[in-house]
Amino acid sequence: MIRQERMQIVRHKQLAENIFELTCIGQLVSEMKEPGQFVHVRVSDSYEPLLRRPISIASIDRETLEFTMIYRADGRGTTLLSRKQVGEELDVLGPLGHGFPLHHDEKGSTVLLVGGGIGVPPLYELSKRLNENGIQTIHVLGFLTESVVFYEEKFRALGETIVCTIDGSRGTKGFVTDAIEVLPANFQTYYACGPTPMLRALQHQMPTIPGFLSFEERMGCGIGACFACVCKTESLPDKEYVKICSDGPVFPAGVISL
Amino acid sequence: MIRQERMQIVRHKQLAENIFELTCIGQLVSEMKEPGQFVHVRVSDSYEPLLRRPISIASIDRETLEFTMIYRADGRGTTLLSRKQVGEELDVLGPLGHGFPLHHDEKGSTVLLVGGGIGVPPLYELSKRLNENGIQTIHVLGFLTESVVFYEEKFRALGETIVCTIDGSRGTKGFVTDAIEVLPANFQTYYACGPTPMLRALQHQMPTIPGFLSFEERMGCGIGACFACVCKTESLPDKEYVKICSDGPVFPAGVISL
Amino acid sequence: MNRLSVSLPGLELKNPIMPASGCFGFGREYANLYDLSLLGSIMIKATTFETRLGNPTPRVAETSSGMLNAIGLQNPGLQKVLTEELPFLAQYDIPIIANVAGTLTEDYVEVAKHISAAPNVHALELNISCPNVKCGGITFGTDPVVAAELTAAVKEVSSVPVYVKLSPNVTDITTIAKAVEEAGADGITMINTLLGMRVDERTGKPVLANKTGGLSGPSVKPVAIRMVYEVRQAVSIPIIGMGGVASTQDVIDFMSVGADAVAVGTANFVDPFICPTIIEELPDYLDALGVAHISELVGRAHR
Amino acid sequence: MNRLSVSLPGLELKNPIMPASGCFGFGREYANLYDLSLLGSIMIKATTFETRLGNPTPRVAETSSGMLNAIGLQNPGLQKVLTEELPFLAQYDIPIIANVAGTLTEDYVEVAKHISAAPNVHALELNISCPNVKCGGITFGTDPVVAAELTAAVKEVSSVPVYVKLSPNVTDITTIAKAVEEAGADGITMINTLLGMRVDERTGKPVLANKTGGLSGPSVKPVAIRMVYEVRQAVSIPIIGMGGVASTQDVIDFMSVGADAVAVGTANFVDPFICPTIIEELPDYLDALGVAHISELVGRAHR
Ligand SMILES: Cc1cc2nc3c(=O)[nH]c(=O)nc-3n(C[C@H](O)[C@H](O)[C@H](O)COP(=O)(O)OP(=O)(O)OC[C@H]3O[C@@H](n4cnc5c(N)ncnc54)[C@H](O)[C@@H]3O)c2cc1C
Ligand SMILES: Cc1cc2nc3c(=O)[nH]c(=O)nc-3n(C[C@H](O)[C@H](O)[C@H](O)COP(=O)(O)OP(=O)(O)OC[C@H]3O[C@@H](n4cnc5c(N)ncnc54)[C@H](O)[C@@H]3O)c2cc1C
Ligand SMILES: Cc1cc2nc3c(=O)[nH]c(=O)nc-3n(C[C@H](O)[C@H](O)[C@H](O)COP(=O)(O)O)c2cc1C
Ligand SMILES: Cc1cc2nc3c(=O)[nH]c(=O)nc-3n(C[C@H](O)[C@H](O)[C@H](O)COP(=O)(O)O)c2cc1C
Ligand code: FES
Ligand code: FES
Repeated sequence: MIRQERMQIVRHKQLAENIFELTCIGQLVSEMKEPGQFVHVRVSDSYEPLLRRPISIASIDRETLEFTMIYRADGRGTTLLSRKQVGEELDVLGPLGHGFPLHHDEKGSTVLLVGGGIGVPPLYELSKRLNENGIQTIHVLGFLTESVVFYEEKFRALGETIVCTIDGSRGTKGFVTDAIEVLPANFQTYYACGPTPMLRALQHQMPTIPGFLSFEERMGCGIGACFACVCKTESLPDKEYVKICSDGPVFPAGVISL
Repeated sequence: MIRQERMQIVRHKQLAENIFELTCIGQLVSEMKEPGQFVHVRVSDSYEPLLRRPISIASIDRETLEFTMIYRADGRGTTLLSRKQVGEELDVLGPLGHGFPLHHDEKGSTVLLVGGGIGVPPLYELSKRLNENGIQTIHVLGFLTESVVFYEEKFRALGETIVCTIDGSRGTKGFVTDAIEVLPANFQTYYACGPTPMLRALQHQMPTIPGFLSFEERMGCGIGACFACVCKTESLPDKEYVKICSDGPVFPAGVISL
Repeated sequence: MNRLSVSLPGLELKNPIMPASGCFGFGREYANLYDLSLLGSIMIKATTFETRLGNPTPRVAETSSGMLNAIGLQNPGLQKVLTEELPFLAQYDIPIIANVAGTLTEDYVEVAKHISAAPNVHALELNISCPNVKCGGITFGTDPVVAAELTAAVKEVSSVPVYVKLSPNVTDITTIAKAVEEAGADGITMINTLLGMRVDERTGKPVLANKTGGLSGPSVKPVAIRMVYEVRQAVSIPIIGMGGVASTQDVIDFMSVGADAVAVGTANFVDPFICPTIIEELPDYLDALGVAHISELVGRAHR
Repeated sequence: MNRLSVSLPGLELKNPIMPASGCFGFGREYANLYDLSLLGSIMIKATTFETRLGNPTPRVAETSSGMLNAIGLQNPGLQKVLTEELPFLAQYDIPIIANVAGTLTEDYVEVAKHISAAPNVHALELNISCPNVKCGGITFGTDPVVAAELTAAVKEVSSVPVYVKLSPNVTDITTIAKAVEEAGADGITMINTLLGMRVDERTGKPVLANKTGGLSGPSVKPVAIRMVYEVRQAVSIPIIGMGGVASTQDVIDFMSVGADAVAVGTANFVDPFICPTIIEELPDYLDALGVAHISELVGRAHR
């Protein structure tokens, strides 16, 4: 069930250049089920900025009722978010949308997780859960440059992890697709989150491998009511469009026109 | 000279119901000369609320470069102001306007200071300075009710102090004019700050005694450029109107049409 | 006594609060969050005769205390609204206001005829003011003669009262208001969005795929308040006011200048519980103002 | 090379930044804060033939990300502006744009004739769009024929180029823009304020003594950007853009949609140093955009 809650900030720290990790506690966490869902965060009680910001759930601890987001402080809203102090309250609406499927692959199989920039965070909870289910994960994480790399060790603890940067300042040089090119193709499925050009390239690169892609679009309501975040579909016979916020953000590869 | 400075908040405490005392430190204080001047405060870096808030200077310490304001957290802007923490910066423009004259009365004379509600604060610096100059001050301070009374002891330390509340919950019951009615008329001049109806009543009550009144009006710029805060004058031959922010806020009794 | 009840042509409202068209879909999403029967009414998303896919994305952009949208009337079309959406809403004890849109007069007439026959549709809202569609829509809303003709045509076929939704993008909104009143409108809803644009910081190009979009949210409230104030003096039919409502105080303000009921749009995105929260808070506000029934506040700015 | 210099009819500007009329008086107050020669120009407060006392107070009211004003063209009158204000400004090395207002065409013509002869007045800004005066002002700005006639009459007597300031309170701003261009306007300045209202929370009555006022500040920027974008496509004379500018980015945005220079109004009240701050920051912004001269940004939204 979707809830709105003024959650309490219990940890807030900078991970990399402009990249922050924010942990909140509250009942809302008990509703969080699927990795890949997101929350819609109000960064200010004022009308400026007005709209909520969609941020992926990066990890969930249902025992302590804590969850973590990782975000880039870039525009006005996320910069304000980055100034919030531990102990302050945060108005969170969530969990929203449909995440990655957890039962697509069988125990013992190997899957590929591909993240680009601030698309990396939701893959962390996904990887944890897949590994819990006995599925091996290979992680390919693409970043712009060394200074914005985060969670490398955390992913390494869960499985093979290849970091690549566009300028080569860390890991292999190039795009995630370059790294995948040289990867032994022993994975059954791929799961990806990142900028649309990356998703497009992946779908093009792996046309025959089942994939699940998490999309981004500018949002209004975040719950499916305003038609702000629609995407045209390729293949759904009954639906010419889907809403990223409520039908997604995760869709099987091939569904969304790219 | 008028300056704009991001001053540091060094003390901030609640004095009475919704009444706060805020002390800032900064170079700007060295420009503060006359009691009765005010500052124009930006309560948020956002555009909402947009405009600055005019607040009187309640006391000045040019040695420590600290000054104090006392304000009522009432509307949106002052409520936000009340949430500011010690150590935070505050965008202050000032000192603005012309305050009370310090050399109108001779050493040894007795004067009356009349404040109403949040009109009381500027009289505190005034009283200190007059007393420093060897002038005796009688203070009549009017408040709505006991819970919003502040600075009673501070004024008492400077001279005779009569507090009155409209509901009689503290001091004498009634308006400041009721208290003045029963006062021995041994003062040469009166100095007043408070709501316009109070100023009008005072001017009416003491038509033959010289007085100086501090006015309030909604402001835009606070420095005389926008013509938001004008008042019609009664008696200035060359000026049909004055600007509260730059010509005032203090005017001799009789100047402003009341 | 229900201190909040409001009686308008076709509409017996428990309270004067309703979500504005396009900001609440057909209610399904908010029905997951609270009981829709709490609301006075719901103004459903604009319905056109055929299915509409709307504009390309991005469709929204944030502005200072507001947002721009260029959804472009995306909706499943009359048939689906009649067979799927309205029946879903029938389970809630509220009258529905159906927002009707189109390109040509015939489109409006066709939709109005059928949708007004749905049992839970108690009023129509003629959307002659959507700034995000190429033809129709906005032009109807800026020319008093065309607006009046459309109103008359729809009145003829509608089996429920017809409210006309006015555009703020006009030189004199009272002319349009008077024209639709004379043409038989039972009420006015106002305002739709102000036409605006935002450009990308880096490229300087419009952020919205549609280039321009409709401005809504708290930033437009002063314009909406002024227009309701003006129209209240120009016509005698009821007004449902909207534009930037985000708090209980905003509702009081709209009623003060002459709105008989108030719709909440953009604020639903910021606080999805805003409508029930306002409804809950209203009685305390009435107490503070010393008012027994909310209708006493209507038009007090003019007294 | 001066990367910020802009050449407009009558105006050789060091940079395209100037305070908007009514938000800077006649410069005296800001002259206490910084050297006015830093500015591209100054648009002085509206000047009328006779002294004007303006509207009763309250004259301003805050709104979400904006403010309403109803000053009512208070100014000392043509004579004093000629003998006291303009000579004061002559000590600064900047061309002045004189904002001209009136009630009848003759008033405008009279003021234009004399004020355009002042040595430091390099252009006129015809204020046909002030929403806060009873007659004249706003009506000139909403009727293309009247606007054109006034423009032609003023052009005839003015010894400097004439810019016409447009009102946003119209159905189609391009019609007015085209009309004044055809009538001989040398440039357009836009936008003046949007007509709005705020009511008192307790009484429900208008806060401003004048009841309605002009909305300005960041909340109106999307409307202003859209209108400059539209007018840029409709006319070929230069545009000085304004409406909600409060940052260097805002200046870039206005130039992107087609403004040749940009005026800053309300933001001067929020940050009295905003104009020199923007001028100082602009070169860094040009660097970040990889642009050698600011004029390269003009109209890039249309390319
Ligand atoms: C489902 C989903 C999950 C996301 N998860 C994350 C995450 O885990 N970490 C993270 O750092 N970012 C994430 N994003 C992107 C994040 O929402 C934007 O970076 C953020 O909204 C930008 O806000 P701002 O205040 O910094 O920027 P501003 O420029 O102030 O934003 C202005 C407006 O544009 C919208 N906007 C701007 N950029 C984007 C974008 N890329 N996608 C959607 N809306 C945008 C904002 O929400 C706001 O309404 C996610 C986006 C979506 C849709
Ligand atoms: C010269 C001067 C000195 C002042 N000194 C003090 C002081 O020492 N302590 C104190 O508590 N108050 C003082 N005030 C009043 C104070 O400025 C207002 O109470 C305050 O601006 C209200 O802001 P808000 O955010 O609480 O209210 P809001 O309702 O959010 O204010 C909205 C707008 O109205 C203006 N406004 C509202 N009330 C007033 C008012 N009474 N006078 C002027 N503008 C108003 C605000 O500045 C703002 O622009 C003074 C006012 C003036 C003009
Ligand atoms: C995303 C969005 C979609 C809208 N769709 C419609 C619509 O379909 N029909 C209509 O009449 N108005 C539509 N509107 C306008 C609103 O109903 C309302 O008139 C306007 O937004 C002003 O109110 P607000 O400031 O409370 O949002 C839409 C507004 C938004 C923000
Ligand atoms: C207090 C105030 C006074 C104004 N006076 C005038 C005026 O005298 N003449 C004029 O043409 N515009 C006047 N304007 C309008 C501004 O010049 C400008 O067009 C408008 O405020 C939009 O810009 P902004 O959002 O940057 O303030 C005034 C605006 C304000 C806020
Ligand atoms: S954001 Fe409103 S439908 Fe997706
Ligand atoms: S507040 Fe602008 S002139 Fe006084």
